[in-house]
Amino acid sequence: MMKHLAVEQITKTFQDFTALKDISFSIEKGEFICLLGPSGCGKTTLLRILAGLERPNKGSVLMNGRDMTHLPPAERNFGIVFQSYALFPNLTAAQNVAYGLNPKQFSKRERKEKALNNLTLVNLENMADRYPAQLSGGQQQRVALARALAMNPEFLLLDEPLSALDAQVRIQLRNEIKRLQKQVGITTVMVTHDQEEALSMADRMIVMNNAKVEQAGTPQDIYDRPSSPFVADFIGTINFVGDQLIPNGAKEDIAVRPEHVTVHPLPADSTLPTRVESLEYRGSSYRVVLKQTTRDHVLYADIDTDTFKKQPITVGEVVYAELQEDKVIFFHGRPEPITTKQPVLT
Amino acid sequence: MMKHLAVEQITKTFQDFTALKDISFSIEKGEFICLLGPSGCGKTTLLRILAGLERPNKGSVLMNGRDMTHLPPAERNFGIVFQSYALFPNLTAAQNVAYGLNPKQFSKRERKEKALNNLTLVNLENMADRYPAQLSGGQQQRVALARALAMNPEFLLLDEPLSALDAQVRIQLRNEIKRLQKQVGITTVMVTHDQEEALSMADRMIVMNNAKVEQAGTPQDIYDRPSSPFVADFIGTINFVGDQLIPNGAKEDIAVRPEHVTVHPLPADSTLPTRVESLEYRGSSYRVVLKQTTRDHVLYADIDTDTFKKQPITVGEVVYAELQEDKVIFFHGRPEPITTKQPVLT
Amino acid sequence: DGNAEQKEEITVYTALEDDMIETYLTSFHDQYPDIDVNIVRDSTGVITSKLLAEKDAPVADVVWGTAATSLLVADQQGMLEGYAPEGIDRVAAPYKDSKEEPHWVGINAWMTGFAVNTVEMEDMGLDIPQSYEDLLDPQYKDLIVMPNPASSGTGFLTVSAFMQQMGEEEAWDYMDKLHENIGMYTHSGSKPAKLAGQGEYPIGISFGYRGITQAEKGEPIKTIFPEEGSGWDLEANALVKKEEIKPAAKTFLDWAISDEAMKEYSENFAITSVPTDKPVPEGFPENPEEQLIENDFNWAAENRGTILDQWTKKYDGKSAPEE
Amino acid sequence: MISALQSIFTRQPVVRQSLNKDAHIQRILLLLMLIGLGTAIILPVIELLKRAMQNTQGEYIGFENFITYFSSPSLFQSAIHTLSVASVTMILSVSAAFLFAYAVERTEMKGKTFFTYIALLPLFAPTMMYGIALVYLLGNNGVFTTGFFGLFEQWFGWQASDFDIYGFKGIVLSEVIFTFPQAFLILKVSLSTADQRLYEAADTMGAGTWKKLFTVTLPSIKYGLVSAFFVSFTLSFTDFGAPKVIGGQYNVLATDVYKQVIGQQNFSMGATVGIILTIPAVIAFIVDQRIQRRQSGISSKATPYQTPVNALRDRLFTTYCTIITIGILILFLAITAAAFVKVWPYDFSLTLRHFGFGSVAGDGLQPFYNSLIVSAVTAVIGTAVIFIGAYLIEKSRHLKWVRNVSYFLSILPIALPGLVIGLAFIFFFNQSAISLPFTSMEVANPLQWLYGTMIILVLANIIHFYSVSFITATTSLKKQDAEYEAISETMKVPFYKTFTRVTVPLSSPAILEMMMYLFVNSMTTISAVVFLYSSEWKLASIAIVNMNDAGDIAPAAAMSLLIIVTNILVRVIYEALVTSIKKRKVGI
Ligand SMILES: Nc1ncnc2c1ncn2[C@@H]1O[C@H](COP(=O)(O)OP(=O)(O)OP(=O)(O)O)[C@@H](O)[C@H]1O
Ligand SMILES: Nc1ncnc2c1ncn2[C@@H]1O[C@H](COP(=O)(O)OP(=O)(O)OP(=O)(O)O)[C@@H](O)[C@H]1O
Ligand SMILES: [Mg+2]
Ligand SMILES: [Mg+2]
Repeated sequence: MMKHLAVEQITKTFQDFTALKDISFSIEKGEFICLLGPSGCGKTTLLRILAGLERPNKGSVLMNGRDMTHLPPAERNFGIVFQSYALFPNLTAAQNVAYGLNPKQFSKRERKEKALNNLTLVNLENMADRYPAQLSGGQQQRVALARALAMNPEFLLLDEPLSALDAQVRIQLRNEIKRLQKQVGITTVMVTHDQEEALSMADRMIVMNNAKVEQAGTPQDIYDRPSSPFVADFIGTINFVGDQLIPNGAKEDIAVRPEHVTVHPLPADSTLPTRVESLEYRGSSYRVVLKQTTRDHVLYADIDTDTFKKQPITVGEVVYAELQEDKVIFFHGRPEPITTKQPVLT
Repeated sequence: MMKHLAVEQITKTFQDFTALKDISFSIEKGEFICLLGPSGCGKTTLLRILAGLERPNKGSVLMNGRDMTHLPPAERNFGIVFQSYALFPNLTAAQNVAYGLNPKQFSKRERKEKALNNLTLVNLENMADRYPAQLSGGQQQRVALARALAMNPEFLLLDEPLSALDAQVRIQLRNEIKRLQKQVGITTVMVTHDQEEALSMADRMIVMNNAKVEQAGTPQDIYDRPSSPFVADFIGTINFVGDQLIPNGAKEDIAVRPEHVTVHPLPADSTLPTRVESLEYRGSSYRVVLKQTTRDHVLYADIDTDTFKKQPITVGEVVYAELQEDKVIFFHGRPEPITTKQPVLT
Repeated sequence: DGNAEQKEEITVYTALEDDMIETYLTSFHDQYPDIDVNIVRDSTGVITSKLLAEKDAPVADVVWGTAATSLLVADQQGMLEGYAPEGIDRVAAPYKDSKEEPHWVGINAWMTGFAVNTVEMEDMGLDIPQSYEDLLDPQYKDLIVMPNPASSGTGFLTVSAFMQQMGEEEAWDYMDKLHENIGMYTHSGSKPAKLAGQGEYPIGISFGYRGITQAEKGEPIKTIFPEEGSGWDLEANALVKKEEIKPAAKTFLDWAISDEAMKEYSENFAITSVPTDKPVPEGFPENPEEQLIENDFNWAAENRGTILDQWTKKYDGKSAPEE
Repeated sequence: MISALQSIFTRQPVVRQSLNKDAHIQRILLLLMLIGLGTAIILPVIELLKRAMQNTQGEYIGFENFITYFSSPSLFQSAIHTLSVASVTMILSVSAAFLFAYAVERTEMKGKTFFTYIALLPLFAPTMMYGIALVYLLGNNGVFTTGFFGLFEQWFGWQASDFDIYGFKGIVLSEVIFTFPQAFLILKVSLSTADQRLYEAADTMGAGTWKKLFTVTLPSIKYGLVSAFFVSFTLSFTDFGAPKVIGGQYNVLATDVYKQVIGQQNFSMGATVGIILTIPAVIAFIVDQRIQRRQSGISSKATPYQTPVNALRDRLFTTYCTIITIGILILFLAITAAAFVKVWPYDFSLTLRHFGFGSVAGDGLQPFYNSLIVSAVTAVIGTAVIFIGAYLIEKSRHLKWVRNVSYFLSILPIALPGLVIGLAFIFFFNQSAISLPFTSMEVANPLQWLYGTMIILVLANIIHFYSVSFITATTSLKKQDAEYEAISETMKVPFYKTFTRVTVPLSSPAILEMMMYLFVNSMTTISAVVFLYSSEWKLASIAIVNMNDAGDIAPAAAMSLLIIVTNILVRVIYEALVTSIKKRKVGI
């Protein structure tokens, strides 16, 4: 099957350091992909290889089945937005947007018009004559977006486009980018290291770690069925409880999210006796840190404020934690000897 | 009554700009206070006035009833940790911690011992001989903390001590700071602009805006009973619905948090018909953006993932939003003509 | 203009004084308007080292008015071409190379003289020295300036004169004592006179002409020719050996010993290689030739290297002011 | 640096990209730059090394010249002299400059701009000028030595005294004045970037003034101090102008080179001394590279320094700066006076005759005009070449090894004293055949025609001042977003368009600074060009040395004055242009 964009076994090393190792994945037309991973895992490098700005040691990049690994950036059809925006400070917003439009191909009037159209797309038509220094961070980001779109690229690459912005502007721009992408219908790859951003924006996420792809899938897939302890831990908070549920079990084999830990005042079947270590108020919920009374294991539980108020608990109190059986994640299949209904309370 | 630390009608101007206006509050011994507010509202300036690094135009700072507005920083007995840590890069961790210990008062051995003790307090005893550049951001921050504590100050002032750190380190250090503060029992004022941080760490919060104190109180108080629309909006997400519930009502008079909006597939008493505008997956919950079908008002609702999965909704669908009556916030008292049970569906 | 193509250009290296060159050349330009003369003027040492440095690819066509002892060094490296300019017979034997086609021809001789600042001497209550012997008097301690023989032609001829007059041993002995009174050795031969003129150092061992012209400009300088006789050297001309020898170069050399040229030289120098009817310029001894010592150029050229080595080792730098 | 060089040899195979026109042009330019730098730097230096290992007859003799050098007492003494001059200069100059820079950056003293300009004034003069001025002031018959020509004695009964200015003292004084502005500039920059929070942290912990000085201030300018020490040491170690004029019999290495080559035609020994002259600069170069690498690890989140109020401190520093200012101004006054006075010190009537130069340098004002032309050409061509070179190294993504080697060659000249460049150039450009390095082959020298032309002077100046200009260009380019080129490339915009439309406009202040720097230094430099000038292209600075050699000190002063006035004028124009650029362009 011919994919819109396919990356095949890309490997990239810097001196003796391997930044990317056998990376393969593919993207459908019109998809919004988030490339997520901890700092230094190779996200930017991958994006630059897609754009042709960096050359891989091995592997290929296919576009509609055509190998374009050997093409220089100018002959691929990618629009890029960098974290730093890279707007030309001595050109106005409109001039920045029109920068890539070939004077041989478009008349001056056409270039101006195209620039304005693209600025209108990002709601900045009335800022056309401002210089970047006269724009806010969010506005600069949008000009960069308009500039990338002005070339009518087939793909849009975004490298942490929001990370330099304030929390509020960031959330607002998230929606703007999503809206724009759907409106233009452009296939987009966005790099981020913010899991919330990735979860909320992506059609599909690619989680990377240590130069490799850890998991690719929809946000729901990845949150609910992480394929590895790394992914589970990196996307949201997680309790690793393997060693608590299986004798001599590996701690990281079994995991459960804090919102799937419930707390009872009295012991019951398959509850763990714990002492409340600390309480962290978070507005709509409390994060409770529990320590197993018999051992030194810590367990996080999230209790929403309403439930908490009905049944308040205090630091030092002994409570009984229950792991919601159907939400427990098993990384290596459900082990035979034990079910969550009979936790080992050693 | 004699307060441990009291700030009375502090005013501070820079040229014609008023950075602080008539600020008054007081702090009990051993309390952990978070000073919260948007950028530029005067938090740092206030902290610097407490430390004696800046002189107010008016007002006074009292410590155990004693006016110390005019004392230089060295005579105040404050430990300070700056956002940038301000560690001396040419001194080792231990030398940094011992910096303020007077050679006349303590022998070389004593100073070394004290430095090590304080480093042990922050779990860095084995990093004593490292230079700041050889420490991670979080470790540097802890050295700065140890240095501030080494002088046995009566107060600890922290200016956004965590804002320069990674999300994960930040959360870890939050706990560490909280633990340390309780262990040493030191009265602490911490500046932050991260509401989550403030909610989870503070015994009491002081929310500032525009050079003034907006509200002071426990985190729960402030989240549940914000005294002004500003506070409500600044701490957590909020829907202002005054104009939807009262004819000609002021929008900002009545508010409700997204987690207190529930969504039903069928209309009922006091529900608002809305169309699902967009869905944002957040792991443990979905943020649903609803648009009232009859008007252009947007309403945010948070639905936890489990509930959502039982009753999935899709973009474009018409659903009925219910505001949990007991959670609705009225800023100017509950208005007579209307209750939330009879929303005005114009 | 039309005859621009016919213009010939020659490069002339010279160590003649800047202020002389312009006047001298006037008559050449009048006679040969089609020849462009490109003058490279520097001190004797610099001109010599330039010549030697360019041995592989000489730039100069002609050397004009440069110390004969230095030209002999270049000649020993085979850099000079023999040429007998027109009227060579008028030049007396001691003033030209002895070869059939002489490799160098002198134009004038210049000799050592002391420039003494009378104002400063009077201020300090000192006697004006009249002989080399007088210079050794302790009253002149640190007041005498002399050119460094390693870089200055005047310096070398003075030292070479000591050697030839006193014999080597004696000369070194004399110079050891003289060294006690020297305030500074200078790079060029005229600087001692200039320093005397400014009163910076009251006595400068220089060449006669220098002091005399300065006195004309109003500086309180008296020029003394030492009783024992003066060391001297020739300003000489030579043709540089190179692949293409320009006719204009020879024309220049012919002119350089013509009567017109000699007349100009005699304005500044008491002794020209072709005698003129001009009176001896004011300030010089009545009978200048008698002031000259016996001078063996070949001996001087041959021993130049060893003398300078020795001299540099003994005096250069050693007399640094105490710290 | 070293790791960059290593990486040249350990490259992994990389997928090849087809090359478009842009890539071809960039590769050609990169190779041209490498060939140019190699020819202008490496080949001459190799030639110099070869000469140092030959006797006067051109036979290979290994290190014999060095052995001769160190075993001949008078030559060896020059090395000791040079070391003493450089060490004392370094200490005096850095101390004076530190106090001055501290006054300008860390006090509330009035007139900071004025004092800054005064401190920079010595940059505009050739080093010979300080020597000449000192002779007029402190020479045996100088203004101060004679107590204003006996006036002091008349008025106050103050006796004339002997300063013994010719030699060590004179050289050191000149070198201190010469290196003062350089040290001042470095320290000023270091002191301007203090972290206020460190001072506040120290305050809250009760640290006093001295404790803060030693634990905060000095450590924070450590690198600046080290580099100020190195710069003043190497500059005074290699300077030729001042010892030439005021050294008297106090021989130093630089004048030795000159004497060996010019006086004794001993080129091998000249080359040998030249190499010895290069040692401290090479050490400084290596240390500096190391320090810079280590320094890059430290990130600073500094907040700007706020000067505490302290009137006494301000008064003390004002007094200090005023004294230094008077000292500097007196030198310039002395030169001005000398240039206009008829017969110093016997006839003080004013005259313009020293500005004629007719009777002294032979060519009237020609050397001055020559200097103007050479400096202007150096400024324009040098800036273009260096800026484009820096651009290619910094922004191209092609031919990494060429960029690495070129980078090294671009910063290497900072370790080459002018005299050494001059010597290496005569050796290389004046030979009729070049023997190829590492082989025994010889080819006819295609560059010999350059010898004696103006081009070789321009080339020597460009190489001599290459590194500093290169660093200016690189710093400015580094400040520009690294992604401009990437963005342009993905937008199919050719690199030269982005270069002219974005890079050059954004760098225009740096470009002007490079031009000014090259011009001013070409006007004043002597060391490289003294071996390279021809009669047609005699320069003003050479005329000064020649006139001074001939004892024509007043015209030498007049020529110095012309150079200074020109340079100040150029600086004023530069400041005006920079101000107008900053005002006009919103984006910059
Ligand atoms: N030009 C280079 N030379 C050497 N190493 C490099 C180079 N570029 C990147 N690297 C290294 O490759 C690894 C991956 O870098 P990359 O920029 O792709 O990470 P990233 O995932 O984008 O990280 P971040 O979230 O911090 O931006 C890093 O360890 C980085 O240090
Ligand atoms: N020295 C000063 N001179 C002039 N204005 C100042 C000075 N210091 C602070 N301000 C101004 O006073 C206001 C309050 O500053 P402050 O640093 O206290 O804010 P903040 O609440 O700490 O903000 P942030 O969250 O960004 O750190 C800001 O508008 C700031 O620009
Ligand atoms: Mg990245
Ligand atoms: Mg602040």
